[in-house]
Amino acid sequence: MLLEKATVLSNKQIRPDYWQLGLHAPQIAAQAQPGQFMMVTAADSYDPFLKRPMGINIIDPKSGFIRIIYLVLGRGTKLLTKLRENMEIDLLGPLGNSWKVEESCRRALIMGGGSGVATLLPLARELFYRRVKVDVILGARSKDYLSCADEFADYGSVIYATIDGSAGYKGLATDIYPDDIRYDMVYACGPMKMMEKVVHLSRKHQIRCQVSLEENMGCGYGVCMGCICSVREPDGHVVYKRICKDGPVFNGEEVFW
Amino acid sequence: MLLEKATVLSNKQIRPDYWQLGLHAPQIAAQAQPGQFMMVTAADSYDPFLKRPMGINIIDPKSGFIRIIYLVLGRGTKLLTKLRENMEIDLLGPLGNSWKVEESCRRALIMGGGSGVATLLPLARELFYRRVKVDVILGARSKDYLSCADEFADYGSVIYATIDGSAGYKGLATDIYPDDIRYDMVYACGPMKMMEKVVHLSRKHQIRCQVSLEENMGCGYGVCMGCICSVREPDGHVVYKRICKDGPVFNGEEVFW
Amino acid sequence: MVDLRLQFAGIQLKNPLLTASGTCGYGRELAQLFDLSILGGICVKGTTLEPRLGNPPPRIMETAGGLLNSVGLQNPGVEKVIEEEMPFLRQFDTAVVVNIAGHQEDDYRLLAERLDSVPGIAALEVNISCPNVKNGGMAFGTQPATAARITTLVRQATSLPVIVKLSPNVTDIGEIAKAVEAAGADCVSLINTLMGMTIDIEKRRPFLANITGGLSGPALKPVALRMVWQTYRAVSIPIIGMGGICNAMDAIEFMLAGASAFQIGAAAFHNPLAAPDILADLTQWLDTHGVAKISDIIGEAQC
Amino acid sequence: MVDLRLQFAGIQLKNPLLTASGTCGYGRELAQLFDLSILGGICVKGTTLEPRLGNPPPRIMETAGGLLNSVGLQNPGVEKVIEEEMPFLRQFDTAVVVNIAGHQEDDYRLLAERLDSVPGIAALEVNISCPNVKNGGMAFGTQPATAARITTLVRQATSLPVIVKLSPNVTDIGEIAKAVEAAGADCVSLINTLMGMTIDIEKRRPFLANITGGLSGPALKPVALRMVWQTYRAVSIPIIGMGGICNAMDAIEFMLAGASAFQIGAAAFHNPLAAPDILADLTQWLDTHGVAKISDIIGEAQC
Ligand SMILES: Cc1cc2nc3c(=O)[nH]c(=O)nc-3n(C[C@H](O)[C@H](O)[C@H](O)COP(=O)(O)OP(=O)(O)OC[C@H]3O[C@@H](n4cnc5c(N)ncnc54)[C@H](O)[C@@H]3O)c2cc1C
Ligand SMILES: Cc1cc2nc3c(=O)[nH]c(=O)nc-3n(C[C@H](O)[C@H](O)[C@H](O)COP(=O)(O)OP(=O)(O)OC[C@H]3O[C@@H](n4cnc5c(N)ncnc54)[C@H](O)[C@@H]3O)c2cc1C
Ligand SMILES: Cc1cc2nc3c(=O)[nH]c(=O)nc-3n(C[C@H](O)[C@H](O)[C@H](O)COP(=O)(O)O)c2cc1C
Ligand SMILES: Cc1cc2nc3c(=O)[nH]c(=O)nc-3n(C[C@H](O)[C@H](O)[C@H](O)COP(=O)(O)O)c2cc1C
Ligand code: FES
Ligand code: FES
Repeated sequence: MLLEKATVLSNKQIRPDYWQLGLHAPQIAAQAQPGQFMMVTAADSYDPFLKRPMGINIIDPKSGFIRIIYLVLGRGTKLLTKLRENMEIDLLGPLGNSWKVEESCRRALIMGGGSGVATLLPLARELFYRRVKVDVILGARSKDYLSCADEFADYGSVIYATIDGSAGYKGLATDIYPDDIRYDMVYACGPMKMMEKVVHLSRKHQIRCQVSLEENMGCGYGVCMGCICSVREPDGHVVYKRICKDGPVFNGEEVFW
Repeated sequence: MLLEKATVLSNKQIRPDYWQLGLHAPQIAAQAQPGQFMMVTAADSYDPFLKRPMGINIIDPKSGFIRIIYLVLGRGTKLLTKLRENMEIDLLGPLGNSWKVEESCRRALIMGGGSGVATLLPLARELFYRRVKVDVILGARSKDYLSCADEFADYGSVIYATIDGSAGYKGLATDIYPDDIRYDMVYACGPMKMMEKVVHLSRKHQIRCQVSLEENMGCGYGVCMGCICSVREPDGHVVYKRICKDGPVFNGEEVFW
Repeated sequence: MVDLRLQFAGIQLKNPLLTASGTCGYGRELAQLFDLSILGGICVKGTTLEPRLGNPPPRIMETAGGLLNSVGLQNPGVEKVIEEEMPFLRQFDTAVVVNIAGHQEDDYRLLAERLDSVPGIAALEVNISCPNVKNGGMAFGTQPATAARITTLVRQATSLPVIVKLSPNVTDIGEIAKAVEAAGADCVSLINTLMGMTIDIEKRRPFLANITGGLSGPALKPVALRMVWQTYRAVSIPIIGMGGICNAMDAIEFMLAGASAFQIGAAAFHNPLAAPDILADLTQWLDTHGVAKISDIIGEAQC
Repeated sequence: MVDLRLQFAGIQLKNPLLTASGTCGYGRELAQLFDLSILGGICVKGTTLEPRLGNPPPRIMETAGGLLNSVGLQNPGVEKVIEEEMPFLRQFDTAVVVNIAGHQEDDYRLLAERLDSVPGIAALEVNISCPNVKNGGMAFGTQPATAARITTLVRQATSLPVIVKLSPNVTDIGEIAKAVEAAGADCVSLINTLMGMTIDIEKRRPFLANITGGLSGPALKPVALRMVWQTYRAVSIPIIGMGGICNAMDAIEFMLAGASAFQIGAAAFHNPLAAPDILADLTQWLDTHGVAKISDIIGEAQC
């Protein structure tokens, strides 16, 4: 974890509401692991006051390149769209734990929805390089909202689910969860409802799964106890864990929905 | 008074700490009179919360061009420096009264100091077009801080006073107030101390004078009663007047220092 | 299209937006920017029996997300307001609320009596919460007993609806609200400004000549909203909410928390067109969300 | 170069900057960003007798110029703090202040007794002002009598310096400060958070699961500074000031208003390096202004 002044290489709209921010941040790029995130602000002011958590979508330690894909939602992300080439931005990162990839893993399923897709791309790449066979299911509102689909295709087979049916299956990503394949691991990031469903389906098929959670954050680095989720300990006790420090990736089974 | 979305034509540093902002604001340019000001913000946020009062340095009703010269001081003006060509900015203006130029005026003295110089330039121009002979005394910390000097020279004779002696007279602008000339009017804008001195000197020489005052403003258009100064009424009573609405220009004699 | 009309505490409003006292003068300047008749109402500057100069400058200092003011009730006095400002305000189809303030308790009675028969006044707003005057002001509004006493005085002196404006500088706003309700207030409005200060570190003295000032603006919105929520649970008279409202979403929060109407104050410094902008966005939001009558959302936030 | 050392209320500090309780955990995470030994002190997360889960999520919401939190004293309990966190903190050359909080009055006595002999504690900070717990917390800090009673309990149970942390959610903070001074407090720290709330207008319910939360950050700085100013005039024990301090200038304002030292809280969310940055800028400002000893500026603002 460190605070780095990154230089903006590019910042452009790629989908309705989705933007892509390319940064030169060599120190963070050197350390970041798939699934980790950063705290980001574009404001030189006390409003917005808090930094925004953003997953890392591309990590290139060699060139120091880092990419974020962000959904424009409220004030903080709106300000991000004002960044132009060569401007500077403070990043705190890399933060949190990362997707766990086990040596024994041969085949994995990645399920992404909404802005959660972004943090799964470096995982797909990692799995690919580790010779894990990867299936990817991406869910979105419509074709226009599918992001990174082409890039995922470099690392595995990709299928889509869109609510309006404009691309792939018409419906939810979880509707096309492959019942017949014995994955070694399922990785999911997306809306809470989707992840809960994925955990449920995986449990049914006795496949382990990992999910990346979101919660409003004060600090992003573990000091404020703001970003907790309920986790069931092996002894059955439910405890609160910090998403920013103990997560954002949790074993699906331990999350108490 | 109206709220206009102006387009930034240029924004550049012209002196240490001084910037010049060129705007396309046809509606305000069509109405503004020398001495009037605008309320300006560069922030798309609640911090800074208030707009900043800024005098108008060039008014060109034909082309819709307006220019501001601003001293970078605190958070608001620092944000102004981030404006780039083609960006938009909200202006509220034109605000306040204006310099009064009497028909009978034949010869006038303009005394400007610091950031107060900016609002005197359109006055000099107006006087020039009305065939008033204009003498201008500009005071600054040093040569580097003298702004608009060349432009004033188009409208009258200009002399300088700098504290470090790097241009013109070494000392204060008020030190070289011409004792021997019977001006019809003295116009002053600059630090409070300077304007007080000008009023004092003018009274001594029985010359009328006008000063443009500054005070922290809440609204800038007369609703909050935040920006008052003490004015002595003809009957001797001291009342509070709003600088933003009843001013910023006051007769030097009526201001109660 | 949503029906924005409201009727409560004997006050009729064409919509829930009023401009807050001290932030809209007597309407003359705003009238240059938009038609005042679009407003639900306008609460004029705090009016006293005699003309008041108010506090010396500086009176305004910006803070993070807001500002401090120490104007201290500068106003021309009730007679001039009746003679010069009321005729102007009567031109508009909007509810005129006169905000009254006193140095001593009896001032409130005298003001209420004097204004009772003046045409064109929709209600009196009793300011017992101004943090910027030495005598009276906030001191009246932080003790339930005094707050109640002044409410009774005004209630007995006028047949106009009486809105009591509460101070946030208290331990328990519900307690004060209950006291003024029991004393006959038709409505409470809250919050006035929170007392704050700022220091000029170069000069080593408080920046405002009055030392302290009142904080307003979005910075204090969470505190104001909490107080509206608490007051809604403490009393059954209607509430006019305010404190940092700068956009339609803010306004909806206040109404969901229990406000029957809302005022906007400092917002008009940030954006002089805040009132028309908020009205437009509010209407659109309510329409999009299928709200038929604005009154349907009052106090509708559940927990 | 300015001498930043301070000594007051039996506490020795290498400089006036402490990190505020609940915003720096137990130091482990900040230690990854800078050497904790640069700090004047560190106030650990509010510690209770038994482990506490705190409130359900969501616990954090941003507001203009600040944030609301409703963490509700999540902590592992005093025994774990002594066993697991104190050894870590003792490695650093900085004053460790343990912030204690109870459900009932006697909890404070038990906590103070338990911590009395634990090595490496510079002082206890008695939190009678947490707005986010149902029993105890702020309820203790808004009544002079209860505040005084808890102060006495702690004072009698420990030989450590006792700092009482005051709530801003009161009508008269000077009154509470006087009560705890009379009850034996060595020092007061203020302010804790202001109670606020925010509503999710789409879901029509309070955004925070706990309904209300505590406001911190620059938004409330003017209120905090005013309270420090008032408290400085009310008591003669030293004051540790806090509330929205985000830069060296803010910190100087608090010291000029009467604070002997200051804490930074939410600033560390906006800028994780706030502590080292403020210390560097503070030193530079004091040097440029020819201040020989930091203690020379305490309470120096005149009006
Ligand atoms: C670990 C993590 C990784 C994330 N990665 C990405 C990503 O790669 N791309 C992407 O588009 N989004 C991502 N998000 C969500 C993103 O942080 C929010 O969309 C963003 O903070 C919204 O800010 P805003 O200013 O637009 O919204 P506002 O509504 O103005 O935000 C107000 C406050 O709520 C918080 N907030 C609002 N929505 C969320 C949310 N979903 N999660 C956490 N905090 C929220 C904001 O951070 C801020 O503090 C991630 C969230 C987490 C926790
Ligand atoms: C009628 C009028 C015309 C002006 N014209 C010019 C001009 O043409 N060029 C120029 O450089 N400056 C001008 N000023 C001064 C300018 O408004 C301030 O320098 C500016 O507001 C400082 O803002 P900031 O954010 O940099 O400082 P900050 O210190 O961050 O400002 C904090 C608050 O104090 C107010 N403030 C600080 N200094 C002044 C001041 N001198 N006058 C009024 N408010 C102040 C700010 O507006 C803001 O509300 C004028 C002021 C007035 C009243
Ligand atoms: C400059 C200024 C002057 C004010 N004057 C008065 C007043 O005369 N009477 C009054 O009751 N409230 C007065 N107020 C308080 C406002 O009416 C309102 O209660 C407060 O500002 C909170 O709302 P806001 O955050 O929307 O501004 C004043 C506020 C400001 C900013
Ligand atoms: C997330 C969070 C948790 C907090 N937890 C505690 C706590 O456990 N004990 C306590 O006394 N104060 C707690 N506080 C209050 C701070 O210590 C401080 O008093 C307050 O935030 C004001 O300072 P600031 O504006 O600099 O943050 C907490 C504040 C925040 C933001
Ligand atoms: S956001 Fe502060 S602990 Fe996670
Ligand atoms: S700034 Fe509001 S009246 Fe002048």
